[in-house]
Amino acid sequence: MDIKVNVRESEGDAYVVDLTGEIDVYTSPKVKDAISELIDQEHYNLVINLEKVRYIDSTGLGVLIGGLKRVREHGGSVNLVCTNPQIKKIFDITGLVKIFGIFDDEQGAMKALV
Amino acid sequence: MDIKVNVRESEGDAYVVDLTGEIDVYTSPKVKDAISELIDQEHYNLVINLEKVRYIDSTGLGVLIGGLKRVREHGGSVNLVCTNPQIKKIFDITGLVKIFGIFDDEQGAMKALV
Amino acid sequence: MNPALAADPSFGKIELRIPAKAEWVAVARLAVAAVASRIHFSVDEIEDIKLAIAEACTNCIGHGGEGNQIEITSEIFSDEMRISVRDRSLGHKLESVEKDTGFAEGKRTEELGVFLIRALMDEVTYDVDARAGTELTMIKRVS
Amino acid sequence: MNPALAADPSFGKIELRIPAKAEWVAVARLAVAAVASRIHFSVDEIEDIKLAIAEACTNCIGHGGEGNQIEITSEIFSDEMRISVRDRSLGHKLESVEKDTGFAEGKRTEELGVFLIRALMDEVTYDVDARAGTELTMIKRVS
Ligand SMILES: Nc1ncnc2c1ncn2[C@@H]1O[C@H](COP(=O)(O)OP(=O)(O)O)[C@@H](O)[C@H]1O
Ligand SMILES: Nc1ncnc2c1ncn2[C@@H]1O[C@H](COP(=O)(O)OP(=O)(O)O)[C@@H](O)[C@H]1O
Repeated sequence: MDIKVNVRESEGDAYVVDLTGEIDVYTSPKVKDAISELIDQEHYNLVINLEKVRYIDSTGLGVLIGGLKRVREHGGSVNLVCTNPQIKKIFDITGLVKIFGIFDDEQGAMKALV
Repeated sequence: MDIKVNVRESEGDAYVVDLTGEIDVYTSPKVKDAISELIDQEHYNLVINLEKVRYIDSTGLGVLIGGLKRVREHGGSVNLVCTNPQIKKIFDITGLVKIFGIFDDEQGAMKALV
Repeated sequence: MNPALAADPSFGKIELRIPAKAEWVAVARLAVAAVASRIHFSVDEIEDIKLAIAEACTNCIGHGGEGNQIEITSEIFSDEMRISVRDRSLGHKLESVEKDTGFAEGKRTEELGVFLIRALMDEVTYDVDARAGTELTMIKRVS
Repeated sequence: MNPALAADPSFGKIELRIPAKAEWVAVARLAVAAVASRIHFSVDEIEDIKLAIAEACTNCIGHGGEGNQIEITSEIFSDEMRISVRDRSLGHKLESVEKDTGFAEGKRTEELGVFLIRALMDEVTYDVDARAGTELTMIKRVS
């Protein structure tokens, strides 16, 4: 019922945000803050790792979409790592699969950034 | 929120009852039935393995005590395998540690039967 | 499935009342999932129900003023679950999202929530009453 | 701990109503545990609360007649949780068990339940009213 957020630098000025737990109306502000801080620091190539996320709701999706919109304004992108079938299903039925790059592992998501 | 009960014969006419899940007011009748059936079949040396039990309440304890009383009338005994600290604590504070043999593994519980 | 449940079509109601605040939505989600696990839903179906309930509660937050509460009533039948979510706020823009159109870019998060409810549940109806507030009723059937 | 909770001593109530039947006790247990996890209880303390609540609910089952319901009210404060369990049955032999005497052989399961409640919670009071039924109130403090 909580979220852990870990931000780390990766290759080629890209940043990875590791999320662990549940992203809902209560916890998503914490995720939003982490992503906003990266963008404020002019990091526009982000991988958001959802492998350890058990649950995401519309507010969590909204935060991801908001982040994507902001980095795109600077020619950047947000790629997601997602293996949980229930969460993949949410991206499917909302059509957000067409907006985000969604990958099975971090290497794939990193490679597609550059 | 459910219980799985598995009964198997072991050495020297002893029987092992493996329990998996939660033993509460809803699920304990299932445990009681399994133990009663063994006793009705005149098996009086029982090991009840609680290693995979995440939760037990007073009705579960009542079932174990009831089983112990019945086998004792025939010179038998009930030994428990229990490693979960929270469940051990329940046996401690109720004083039931003094009534049951409680062991960290099945070998210990089996040896102490004979 | 528990045969006692199957035998009795009006088996019983579980009611939950939480403050309309973000920190309590997880309680609603877990409680309703616990109710759902009492009939033969798959793990995926229970996840669908959890998300739909959470979206319905999230919609109540920020509307209805200070002290607004969310009342969630779950009712179990032999092959379906009926859940209603009531609060004293009005409307939530529930009409603005259609089930089958897919989710167009530019929609706001709240509409995304309503879209998810419609996509994940089998029947969704709502009732807005100027005095009583909004009641969203959802049905999920065992597949 | 959530600072919003700490700042507000009357933070809010969560109410749950279930039929007084064995299959719904797990819902109460999980819902109350979800509420408890919103302040800084340890995992062990949350297990204590779960068991105490379940015992209180179990005591209501089989009393109070057909259609008896259990109402559970949880209230969170900065460093404690207050939970009351009400039903329309009377008594439950609550007086018969003392906290510190240990558990003598020959007691019945219901007394074992009451013994556990007293052992696991910091304060336990009950109120039996011939018309309204029984209300058991329990307090658990963050250690
Ligand atoms: N399905 C969506 N498609 C595109 N953008 C979306 C969608 N859902 C939310 N957004 C955008 O995500 C961001 C966050 O949404 P929201 O939480 O509604 O914030 P706001 O109310 O500040 O617009 C906003 O930029 C919003 O327009
Ligand atoms: N703490 C205890 N110490 C000894 N025996 C107990 C204890 N709790 C329950 N029992 C016994 O366990 C059995 C099951 O208890 P209970 O569920 O109360 O059944 P009953 O109502 O049929 O006596 C009974 O034999 C009861 O006396």
